[in-house]
Amino acid sequence: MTTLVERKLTTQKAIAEAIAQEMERDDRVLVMGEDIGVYGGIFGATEGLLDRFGPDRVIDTPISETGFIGAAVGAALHGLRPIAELMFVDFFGVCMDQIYNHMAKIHYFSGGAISVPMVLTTAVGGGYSDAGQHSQTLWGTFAHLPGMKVVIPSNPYDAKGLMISAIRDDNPVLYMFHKGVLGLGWMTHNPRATGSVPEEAYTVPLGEAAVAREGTDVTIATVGLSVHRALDAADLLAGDGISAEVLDLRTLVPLDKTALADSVRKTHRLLVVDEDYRSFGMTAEVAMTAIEEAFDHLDAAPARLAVPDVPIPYSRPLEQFVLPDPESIAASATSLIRG
Amino acid sequence: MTTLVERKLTTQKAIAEAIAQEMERDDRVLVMGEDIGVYGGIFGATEGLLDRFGPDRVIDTPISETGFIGAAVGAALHGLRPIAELMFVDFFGVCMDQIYNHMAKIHYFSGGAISVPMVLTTAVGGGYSDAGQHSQTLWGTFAHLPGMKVVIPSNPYDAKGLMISAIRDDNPVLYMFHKGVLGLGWMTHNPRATGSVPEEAYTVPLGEAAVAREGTDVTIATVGLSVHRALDAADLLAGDGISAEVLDLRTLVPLDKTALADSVRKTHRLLVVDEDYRSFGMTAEVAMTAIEEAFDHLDAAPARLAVPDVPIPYSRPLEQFVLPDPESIAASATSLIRG
Amino acid sequence: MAIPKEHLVAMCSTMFKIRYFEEQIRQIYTEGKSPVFDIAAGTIPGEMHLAAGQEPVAVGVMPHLQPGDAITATHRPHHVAIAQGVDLNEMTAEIFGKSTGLGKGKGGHMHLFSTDPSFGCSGIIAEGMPTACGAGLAFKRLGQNNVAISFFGEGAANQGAFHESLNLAALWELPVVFICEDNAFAISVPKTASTAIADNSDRASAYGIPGVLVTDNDPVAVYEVAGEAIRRARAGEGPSLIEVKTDRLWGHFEGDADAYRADDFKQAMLDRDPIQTFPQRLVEEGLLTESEVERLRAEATEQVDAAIEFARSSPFPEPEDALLHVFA
Amino acid sequence: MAIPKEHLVAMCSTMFKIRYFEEQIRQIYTEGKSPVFDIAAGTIPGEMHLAAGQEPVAVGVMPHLQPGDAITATHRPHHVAIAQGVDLNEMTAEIFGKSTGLGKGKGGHMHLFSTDPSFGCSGIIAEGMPTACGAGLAFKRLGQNNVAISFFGEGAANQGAFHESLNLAALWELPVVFICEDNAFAISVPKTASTAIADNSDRASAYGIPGVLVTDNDPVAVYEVAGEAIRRARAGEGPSLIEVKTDRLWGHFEGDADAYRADDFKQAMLDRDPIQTFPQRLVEEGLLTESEVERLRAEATEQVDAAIEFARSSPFPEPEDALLHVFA
Ligand SMILES: Cc1ncc(C[n+]2csc(CCOP(=O)(O)OP(=O)(O)O)c2C)c(N)n1
Ligand SMILES: Cc1ncc(C[n+]2csc(CCOP(=O)(O)OP(=O)(O)O)c2C)c(N)n1
Ligand SMILES: [Mg+2]
Ligand SMILES: [Mg+2]
Repeated sequence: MTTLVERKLTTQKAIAEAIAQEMERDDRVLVMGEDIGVYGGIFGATEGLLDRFGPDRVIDTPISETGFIGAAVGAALHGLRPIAELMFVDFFGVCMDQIYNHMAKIHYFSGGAISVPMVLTTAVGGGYSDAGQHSQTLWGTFAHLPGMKVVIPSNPYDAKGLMISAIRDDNPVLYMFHKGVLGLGWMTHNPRATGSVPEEAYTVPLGEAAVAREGTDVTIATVGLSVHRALDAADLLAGDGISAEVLDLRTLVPLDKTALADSVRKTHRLLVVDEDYRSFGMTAEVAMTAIEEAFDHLDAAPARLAVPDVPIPYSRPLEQFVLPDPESIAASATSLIRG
Repeated sequence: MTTLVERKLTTQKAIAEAIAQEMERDDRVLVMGEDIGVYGGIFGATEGLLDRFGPDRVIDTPISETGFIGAAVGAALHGLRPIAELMFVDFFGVCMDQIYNHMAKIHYFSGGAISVPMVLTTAVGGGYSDAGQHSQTLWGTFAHLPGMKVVIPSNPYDAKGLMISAIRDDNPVLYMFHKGVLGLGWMTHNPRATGSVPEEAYTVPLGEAAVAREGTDVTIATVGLSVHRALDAADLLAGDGISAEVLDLRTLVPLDKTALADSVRKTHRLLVVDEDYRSFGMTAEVAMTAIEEAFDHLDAAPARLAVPDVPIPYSRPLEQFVLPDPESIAASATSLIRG
Repeated sequence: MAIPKEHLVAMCSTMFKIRYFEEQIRQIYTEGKSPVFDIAAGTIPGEMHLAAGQEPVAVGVMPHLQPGDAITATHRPHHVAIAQGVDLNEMTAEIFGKSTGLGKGKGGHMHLFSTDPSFGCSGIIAEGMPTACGAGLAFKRLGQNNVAISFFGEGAANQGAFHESLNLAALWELPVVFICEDNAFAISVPKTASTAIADNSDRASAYGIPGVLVTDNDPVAVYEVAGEAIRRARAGEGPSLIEVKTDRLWGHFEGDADAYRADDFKQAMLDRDPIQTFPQRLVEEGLLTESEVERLRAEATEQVDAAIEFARSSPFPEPEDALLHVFA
Repeated sequence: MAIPKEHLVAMCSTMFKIRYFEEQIRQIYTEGKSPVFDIAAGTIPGEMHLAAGQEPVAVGVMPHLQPGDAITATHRPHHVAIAQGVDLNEMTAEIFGKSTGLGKGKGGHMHLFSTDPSFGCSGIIAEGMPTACGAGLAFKRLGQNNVAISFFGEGAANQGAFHESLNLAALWELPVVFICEDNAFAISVPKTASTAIADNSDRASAYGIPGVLVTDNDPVAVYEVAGEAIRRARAGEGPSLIEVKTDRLWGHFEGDADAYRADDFKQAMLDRDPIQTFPQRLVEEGLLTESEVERLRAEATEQVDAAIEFARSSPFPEPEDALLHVFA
């Protein structure tokens, strides 16, 4: 029991603080994107930065994602360490070439001679009726393509530590924050979006999963807001006598195979939960990884629960139907255990 | 034993013939893309069409993929049935928004009221030292995103029948031809790229896999040029006393789960081979599908062989190292069976 | 003013309809979102981009349209859809997420699609422009005497799709009219911070097509310029680019604190609000009486109220219907 | 002509080096590809885009460069890389896929990257332009008195990235010079079938920056125009757009039958080949003697031969090295 008064921050403020501290520490860090200046980022990831660092380092851009993300790549090649924000990941289609053919590949093309130290931040996820072009997660799409790390924080502490790691990393890092974990005042209230965050800078390593809740009967592996859903599901399951372990993968690239295998060796059962589209995405990859790493320890085939292969629909009942929720996670886990 | 002299075509000519026959049959079909007119398509998919149908229906475009693929979408919404060619799939990053947020989603957004009958053709694959921006397959990327069918022919007969099905389909269809199966005079000679093709129009349904070679000990599931590699591997394996079944999935969306399960129920072992990047792609999806559909029939965990998660390198020894080949397929199959 | 009176009346009445519609949506949007604002909650959840103030751009184009003409619009689509005559009941029901909506509740307010009239919009900036080119291509190929109109914001004019679409339309001499709604802001980013030149109409010269600037947020000014552009397009003379200086009276989306626009900027917009000035002018010029204006306003109100009632009383789709309509 | 003699000599000698390099690559490319042409076979496999005829565009820029300046080029990059002084041995070795190459054999001829001098290229049309803006941004931010030069083809000028990059550079007054190599064709598609206006330099007005057309495929003409643009950029006066009418003497890539260009078009190019006319002119103007020209040619030959020897004798990378360098 600690008597210290711990400082609580929302995930959004933790992200903004991480960026601010790194900008303070390293003059080469700058931020660019749409509405990241006066507005502070549509999701607040750059709140307060303009006032503090001025328009030379906090640069509002035209709606030219290919232009400014490519400019971030070029700036990274020439001595800066840019952070570029793609407002919603759903917009990747207008600028993917710079992301996957340039940002992610130049280091390789150069035989390791040149690095591209930059962070691409982007908001992901649905659940608030923003429809099919503003509600996707798409991390499976990025994790499939080589050369960029893929980071997905689920809570304030990790958000800060992962952001600092991302900025200090010499590789391109895609930092995907789920709108539902940010603790924004205008989104559905989420108590897990606020938590203790040390004031000083610290890092959370890229490539290490975290056990968000220990359990013995089944591993629920997931990322982002679905970590919260899984925690709620674990509560439901506990009431039903099932002890679920929740594994927050935190980064998809690198994927922490060891932590996954360790958990599965303990629980012997794996449910992979995803807010991305089901097919050709995260669920199959994580499940197959567990099979490859710990086949003999599995008592049942891994199960998966994800958005079915449909665009995210607008209307609330439709959208809620396609998203994973605590009840559907608990039901999947139960049927995985009880058949 | 047939005494008929069968007409032999290369895959490339079979594709061009399919398009020509459909253009003949249906005035609403037109083709647009870079170098698809006078040049006949860099990979010959539109050979002869300009002479036959004229520049109003065979339209060379500027290098404006967002512009002309979007125009194809708009034309499909207004009574035409366009075929647009994205010269190499590697270029998807400059136009993905039109593909995945518009072409693939408008039908859904309209609640089924509006359809987008178009075909997007594109060349995929490596093996000839065209390096990291001209050698990818990326089908996993497209199959992950809902709303478009994904077709990958491996031989001339299928190429024609699948193309005709694609053109007649009322949905957007992505038709990905591997350069190595086309039978082009300037590519490495591939005897399987030439085969019997009926002159008259016929269809091969979208969503049905084909058993390219029957076997009893292991199923090798794959697509495109890797079907040929798998057939060669099956020869090697036969010499070693292993009977491999080669399953040509032919379309990834829809995925023929029944054929996959049927094959696995027979062979009890599955190796998924892919020329796309390994992680978060086809191999895990197909393997997990088999697990979901036929877990009790599997004698071992499915295995996968794919391009490791690196950009396609230029230099021959490097590229050959990352691509699957008959030897590595045979080795994977052998170790799957013999441990 | 050589504009037929019925066009002036139609423009005025449509402006009333749009404004009242936007006001109602604005109001209804707050239902279920207090005391705590939650974007996911209420009768209308999600993002909501309203076009109050931008009516002149939409209604000035409308009288020139003919059956079969196509329109593509943006994330801020209501004014254009209403002006074109998209079914108001179905459109409203879509915004309410109901099964009777244009998209059976799947699309929502940024994804309104209609075949008759042909209307579509997109939540991705500038990405409606290429599809307008495609509509134009289809009209040309099929010998239909139709035009496609592409609406987009001044923020969209710095997106690659703008350039590709303008070039394609000019090159192929497509019957397309590009209309830039310049409300001086893309969310919080002023045009001066996004656009290297003052007027996007000047960009027409990069494509060898006419570029016209409409400096007044005035239906009549838009009517005249759009009329000529549409005439050209229909006559096979190719595309045009029009930029209209207009006003977004409210925030970018509902819930936007709009702190990035100065108070005097906002006051100036209110002072010149076309929903006041345009009917006033028609009355002053003797084209309408005060009571005729009131009747138009009442009719507009009635239609919108009926549409909202339709939407409210319509059922939600069944949850499992989410799985339908991925493929035809 | 107020051009310092050493610049003229350097331009001439670099042209020799480029042309001889491209000729040698062209020759070596056929090694192992006969009697049957197989793109995957031989000493140099894969696509090969050579720039014979386009030397003036590259060499005219070069004398104005200073240490630290950055260049981005295209799928057709050799002439530019050589003019900038990218290490010829390492560049050649990369084209041969050797472990001593710029990218240790990973990149190949469309992916040549060098830090000193700062050179990069891309196989994706127009996508080198945004990175040039980024280099300019870094120079500005870091207070370096450097410029970034972005080369691209006339075909690239219809790609969205062109528009976004020009606007960004103009808006932020970046030290970037955009140089369009107009060889009138994008593979088989003539400029008239891709571009709605005749000269891309006219598109500069869409961004409020200088646009200059160089109508002669002449190093001196390029030198003068590029000099002014680079001066402006270095002085903080912002970007410029230059279009140079140049000639691609050979096919789009090696193996291209080039049937889409008329014989007289091709003959006319050969007749005005700058590799003949430029040295001739220097001799005629008394700036160089015939024997000096020959010495330059010989030196160029020697350097290229040495680079090719270096490449030939270098080892291939180990197959497993494919797994290295995905991440730093
Ligand atoms: C490609 C893309 N980038 C960014 C956004 C986010 N976004 C939505 S509306 C908007 C501003 C658009 O400004 P403008 O085009 O002027 O239209 P207005 O909102 O003023 O009507 C932005 C940046 C988007 N939807 N699509
Ligand atoms: C985005 C994209 N689209 C298409 C291509 C295929 N492609 C390679 S070179 C080329 C023609 C380029 O023409 P231009 O820009 O004029 O350069 P040039 O080859 O004449 O030097 C095309 C279409 C590509 N590499 N990238
Ligand atoms: Mg605007
Ligand atoms: Mg060219």
